[in-house]
Amino acid sequence: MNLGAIARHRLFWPLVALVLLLVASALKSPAFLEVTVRDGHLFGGPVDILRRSSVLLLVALGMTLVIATRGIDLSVGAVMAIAGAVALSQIAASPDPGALSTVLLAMATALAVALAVGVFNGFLVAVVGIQPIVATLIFMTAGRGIAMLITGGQITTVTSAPYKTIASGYWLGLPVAALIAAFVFGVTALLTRRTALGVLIESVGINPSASRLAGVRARTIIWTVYVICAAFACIAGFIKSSDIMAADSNNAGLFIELDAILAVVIGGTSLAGGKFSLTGTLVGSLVITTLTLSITILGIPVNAVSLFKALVVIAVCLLQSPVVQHRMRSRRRRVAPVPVEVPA
Amino acid sequence: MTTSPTAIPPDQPDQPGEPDRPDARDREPVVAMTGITVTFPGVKALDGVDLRLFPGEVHALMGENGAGKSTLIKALTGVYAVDAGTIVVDGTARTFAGPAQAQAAGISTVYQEVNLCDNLSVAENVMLGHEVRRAGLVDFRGTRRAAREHLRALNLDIDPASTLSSHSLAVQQLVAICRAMVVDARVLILDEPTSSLDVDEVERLFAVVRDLRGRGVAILFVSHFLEQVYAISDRMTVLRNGTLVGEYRTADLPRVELVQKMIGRSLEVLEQLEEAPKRVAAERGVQPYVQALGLGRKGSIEPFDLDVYPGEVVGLAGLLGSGRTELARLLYGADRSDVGELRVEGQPTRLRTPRAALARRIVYSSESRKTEGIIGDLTVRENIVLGLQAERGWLRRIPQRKADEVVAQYVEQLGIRPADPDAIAGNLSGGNQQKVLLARWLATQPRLLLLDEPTRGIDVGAKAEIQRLVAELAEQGMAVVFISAELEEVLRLSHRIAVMRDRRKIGELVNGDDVTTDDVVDLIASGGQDA
Amino acid sequence: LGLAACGSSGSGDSSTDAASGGGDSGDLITVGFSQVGAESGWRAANTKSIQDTLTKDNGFDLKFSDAQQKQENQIQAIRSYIAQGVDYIAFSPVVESGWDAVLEEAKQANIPVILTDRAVDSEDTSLYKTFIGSDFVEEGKRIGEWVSDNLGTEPINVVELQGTTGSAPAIDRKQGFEDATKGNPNVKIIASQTGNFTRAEGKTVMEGFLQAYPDIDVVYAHNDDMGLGAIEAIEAAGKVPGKDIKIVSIDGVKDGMTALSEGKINYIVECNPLLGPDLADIIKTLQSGGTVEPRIVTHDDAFDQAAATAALPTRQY
Amino acid sequence: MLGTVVVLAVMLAVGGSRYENFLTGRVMANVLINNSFLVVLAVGMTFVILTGGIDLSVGAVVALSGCISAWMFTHGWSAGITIPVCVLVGTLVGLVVGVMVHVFEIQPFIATLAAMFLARGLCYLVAPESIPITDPTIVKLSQTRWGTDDGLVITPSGVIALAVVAIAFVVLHYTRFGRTVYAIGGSEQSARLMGLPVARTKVLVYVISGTCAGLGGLLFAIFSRSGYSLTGVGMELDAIAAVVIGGTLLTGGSGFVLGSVLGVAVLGLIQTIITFQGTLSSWWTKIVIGALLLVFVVLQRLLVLRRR
Ligand SMILES: Nc1ncnc2c1ncn2[C@@H]1O[C@H](COP(=O)(O)OP(=O)(O)OP(=O)(O)O)[C@@H](O)[C@H]1O
Ligand SMILES: Nc1ncnc2c1ncn2[C@@H]1O[C@H](COP(=O)(O)OP(=O)(O)OP(=O)(O)O)[C@@H](O)[C@H]1O
Ligand SMILES: [Mg+2]
Ligand SMILES: [Mg+2]
Repeated sequence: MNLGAIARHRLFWPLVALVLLLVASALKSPAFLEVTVRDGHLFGGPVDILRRSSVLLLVALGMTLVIATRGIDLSVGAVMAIAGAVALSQIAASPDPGALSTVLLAMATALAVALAVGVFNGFLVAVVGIQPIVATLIFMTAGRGIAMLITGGQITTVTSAPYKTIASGYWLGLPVAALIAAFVFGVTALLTRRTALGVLIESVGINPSASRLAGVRARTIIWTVYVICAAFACIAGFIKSSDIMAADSNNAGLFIELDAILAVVIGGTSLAGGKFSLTGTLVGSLVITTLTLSITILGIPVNAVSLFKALVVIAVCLLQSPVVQHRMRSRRRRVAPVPVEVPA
Repeated sequence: MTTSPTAIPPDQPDQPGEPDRPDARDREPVVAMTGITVTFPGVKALDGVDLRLFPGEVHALMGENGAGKSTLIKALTGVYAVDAGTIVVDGTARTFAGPAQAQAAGISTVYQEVNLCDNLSVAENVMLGHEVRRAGLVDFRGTRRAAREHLRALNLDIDPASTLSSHSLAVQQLVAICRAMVVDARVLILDEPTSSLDVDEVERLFAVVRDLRGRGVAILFVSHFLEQVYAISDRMTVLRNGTLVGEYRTADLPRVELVQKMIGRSLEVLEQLEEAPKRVAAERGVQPYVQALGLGRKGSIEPFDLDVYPGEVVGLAGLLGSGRTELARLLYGADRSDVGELRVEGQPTRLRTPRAALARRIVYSSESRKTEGIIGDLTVRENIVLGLQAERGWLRRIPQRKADEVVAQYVEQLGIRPADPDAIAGNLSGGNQQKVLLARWLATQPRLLLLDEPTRGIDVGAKAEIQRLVAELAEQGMAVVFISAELEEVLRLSHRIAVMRDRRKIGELVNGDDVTTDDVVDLIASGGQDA
Repeated sequence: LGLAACGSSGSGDSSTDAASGGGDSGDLITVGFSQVGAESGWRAANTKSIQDTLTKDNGFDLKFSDAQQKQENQIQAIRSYIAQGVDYIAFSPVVESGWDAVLEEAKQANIPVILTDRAVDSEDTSLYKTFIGSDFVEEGKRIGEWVSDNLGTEPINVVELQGTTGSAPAIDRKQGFEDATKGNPNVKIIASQTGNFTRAEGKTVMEGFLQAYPDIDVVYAHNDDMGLGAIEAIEAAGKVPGKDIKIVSIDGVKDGMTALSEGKINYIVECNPLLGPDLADIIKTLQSGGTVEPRIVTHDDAFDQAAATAALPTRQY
Repeated sequence: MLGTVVVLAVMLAVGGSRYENFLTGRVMANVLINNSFLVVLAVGMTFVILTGGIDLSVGAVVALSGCISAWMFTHGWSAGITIPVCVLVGTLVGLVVGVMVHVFEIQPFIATLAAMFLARGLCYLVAPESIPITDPTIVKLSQTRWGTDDGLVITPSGVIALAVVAIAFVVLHYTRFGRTVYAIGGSEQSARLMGLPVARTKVLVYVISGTCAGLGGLLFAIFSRSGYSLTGVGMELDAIAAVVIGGTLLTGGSGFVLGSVLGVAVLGLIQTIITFQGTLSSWWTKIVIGALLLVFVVLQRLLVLRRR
């Protein structure tokens, strides 16, 4: 592959941004890129990024599928809060918070609740026919209320070794959180690319009415992606609450939906639905996580954090845009963009 | 006459100096495109093509599906940028940045796929950008009045205030044509305007076109109906595979030669086309595959009875908006019936979704391939196996090998071009998209095939191919419902013809050698009293 | 509108009367309270204290609303209280400025206003009766002084976990700390980043600090939650919070106090959320025609590890 | 939009029967007064959503415009200069977004999200702390009340908001530009092939939304007499919700600006009901907002289906 072709790849600029952020961080703090072995675990900046990006990646994976069907799910943050609240309040109330069985039971309950939220969202979108952004806005607001209801508005703190493992543990020298995310990523990739689910999701996203006429169960598929999205958000909620060993209903996953959508789009999936790229989402998640981390490492002044974030995002988006991509090709040509049809 | 299938015959384009119409010689072409080349990633859609349009002339642009006709039009109107070549309008070289600029230069275009906004009213679609205004503000009453007049010119008596989406595709096509006439254009481009119109509408359109020609407008006309081309055009340019074959005066080019130039093959295909596909009499007495008993849907179609037997082709005849599409959609479960009963192989069945119909081996190929057929961003392969896949469910993916086999078979059989399973379906030419859609349904090996305008926008060769295919499938025992605006085609293929009018089935004819289009037209006109 | 209710209500120490009087709402003092939100455990405790004190049994009819951290909601709520004709309005402003207009409306309607927890910057102090709450600058100062006196005996590197950017507590606590440590050349703030007052972000930012600065001695967290997040980060990096890296913070919520008594935090300045009783007292005083100080600073303790262990069993929040 | 009206009426009836002083002129007037900035935002948002786009930057632009005006006032600029500037700040952000969306073909969601970060970032630079506004013009504007003694009043902000609605209505329905907005929402490709000025319209739509956000920022500054960098967090969602509740389709091409005004009224009423209830804890507040929203959109949806 020649250099030009690489530069034209959809993920080229996000990857460049990723590398630049890493290099800048490493220049500021030379130890940053070192990976060392300590107590049999890997330590260091890159490992840290992997561990930290797990939450965003999980949420963004679900979001990718939802977006591929032309939807959007604003309730992911609330689902994370609910997951943490249900799991931790159950663990806190149990006589033996440290027992594996307690933790598993609590997680199962939380997952059930999260799935119920997903079913609810999917029902509103696929059956009642409410526009996704509003349908999920309902749970974005109410869900956090429910989470706070469960914890009584307090931050529920627990001490439970098995639960702590989720975010802080290591297995085979790698962070458990990253392994969970990698596992879910793998499962999603298998599910969408080894079965026909992926192509059916895309077809529903590109042209819902044609898909229906082609015999695709559009409604079921749309419903399913919201459930999957809620399930992934729930797992992300476990990691987030395990990270601080507390259920912070008000703040867990606050505004993560925006980061997730950003990750999905930087990864090359269009918000208009259709073709999606899980690898792209992975790269997008890494970019955003690294961006957040580098803010601290580079010592960006507090008042300029938002500006810094905006400039990086704008730079990546501009460079990635079809127009700039065209400009950079040696052979320039103007083709009217093929707009995605939106039936009214 | 023998020419190799690949090489372009060295025809001499006629000399522009030669007088064809009395006053053409002293006129400069209003549009002259020379050496136009347009490439898409991986495809050279046009390669050094010339086109000249003269005022007061109808110029036909001919070629097979995918020959590059639409691309040439889009290159002219600035939708696509050209890689090479020049466009001269009124003696000055121009490059349009988009349709808006082309329009400003007096070039008005009706593109192949209906490109209107179906959320707006008919009046607005006709008048957008040219609304009647008073004190800077849009005067809706005046706009509607103006729109109604333009619609009348095409004999289209619809309420200008109704939303566009409430009308059938054919009406939408007429509205699109209307829109192109609103501007006082000096060049009018019509890319397959007649593909879903019936005889009357076409006549009406031609009357308008002749009138415009008389007023000195240059008209570019694309159609796969040879009769129409011969009826209206003065001159034609033939394209093949993105290259120019030549420019001819219509009068000088017999049909046989034209087809030969278009497809670069001998006369075989044309002969096939002329020859009626064999209709094998249905084995009556067998149970009908599908039986509709008083099936209907309020506001869309009155209750009707219809039997379709295996091995039988049932044609649906009727004028625009007579409810043929609605009937087919009820049989497919695309719309839910609210009265009556549907029996599949004698079993009362309720089809709530297309998927349920699919499970009973009933399939429907929609007339509007753009909104209800092709999944634009998916590949040809994915589009073709979509029906099969939907039937199998999401879990059991069709193995790559099987998919490739199926796709290869139909790409070959239907002559889908480019023959690349990984091409994005939305980028195919209109006719080829139609073939892909057909392939999708044939691949599911249905028992009942509902075809709504399957030959819309398909070139002569492919059309013959499809007709033969339908006859063949029926012979093998498939039940087919065939809808087409082209009455001859319906007559040629069907064993039985159900006649529709005003959303009602008014009668049925058993087809035979003695049945002619006039019989059908009479039946429609009489409203079924004598049926 | 509000006058009639004022005139008719009972005098002085009416709490016992009201309790026995039961449901007669004429005797109850209607108080509209607009809370900022429920953004932290501290805030939840604050809300609970107010809801538990201004009860019917104590002679109050509390109208509570949560502004979800939006000033527009709060202004809307106050306008609504005026329309409803409550006797008193109390609120914790989301932000310092921008209250003059609505407070003037309250003043015109003769409804006395009491500010809790956070101040407003109106020049016209007649717009509200009193402001009761902690002094954020003072809190920062007390932390700064403790750090300067106890840890600043040798050169130390301090990292600061700031509250939500632009919020008054974040600005004041930063200010107070800087003022107090200015004179001590040993105390050096090497980095400062916002952790949005949350545990999760506190941890995230602290992880970044630990990557970027190998030689951190002290963490100054603007609230306990961020301090608790920092503890997690420090432990994950294999260091001992409270020893290898000292932690000081503000608030004194239960989790914070527990961590303090366990030695993971070194010093906490309390920011007392239990404003309910004080608020009730002020209203009773005003109701009986008395006057109150325009600024009432709540009593805030400060705890080191020993004091925390002693205080923990009796902590209410 | 009929659905919106019906549900709104139901809400008023229920509120009136449950709470004393609910159905008073003062309360109803407050719904407009307290939400005038949201009305203006929703109007701008309606333009964008009608073309099938979305604008997430408006909340942050409100903050930016407020911060800049507060900053300018404290630095001695006069109202005559400050007021236009803070509206034009919105216009500028809208222009940047429009160019990103149209010229660079960045998806509106992302372009406006970036603009949101950018505007918010600029806020922190301009006004790290909240700045009170004491300018006499602004004070005057915020204090003026026209109307009856029983509270049925209107403020200059309310008048501005209503004027914006009226202008938007005329522009959307009676100008070529407005009709092009609808056409683009129906099908952008068709609109382009029909020779409509798609480019100009798309950019202009974001400019309008930005300008409305700038104006909204001014109204918010009048409303709160301060500039604060954290103002309007999540306000874009309120505006979007109002537009959608008002019956506009997010896919574009269908909707009315008056519907959006009703949408704002619904959100305002939900908030009013909650304060009148007065017993909801913080979490129940969130749950009730969600539940009311749910009831509302489902009812509305059912009404639409019934009419089919
Ligand atoms: N946007 C595009 N991207 C890639 N290929 C394209 C695009 N548009 C057209 N093509 C290709 O260019 C060729 C010419 O297509 P065009 O639509 O001009 O054919 P046509 O002569 O109009 O055929 P039809 O009669 O079927 O309408 C086809 O092979 C088509 O696949
Ligand atoms: N010439 C016309 N004047 C008024 N309305 C029309 C006309 N043609 C079609 N319509 C409307 O279009 C709608 C769709 O009809 P339908 O799709 O069933 O037609 P069809 O028989 O399939 O014909 P075709 O597919 O050729 O348009 C009908 O509701 C009808 O009212
Ligand atoms: Mg074509
Ligand atoms: Mg039809």
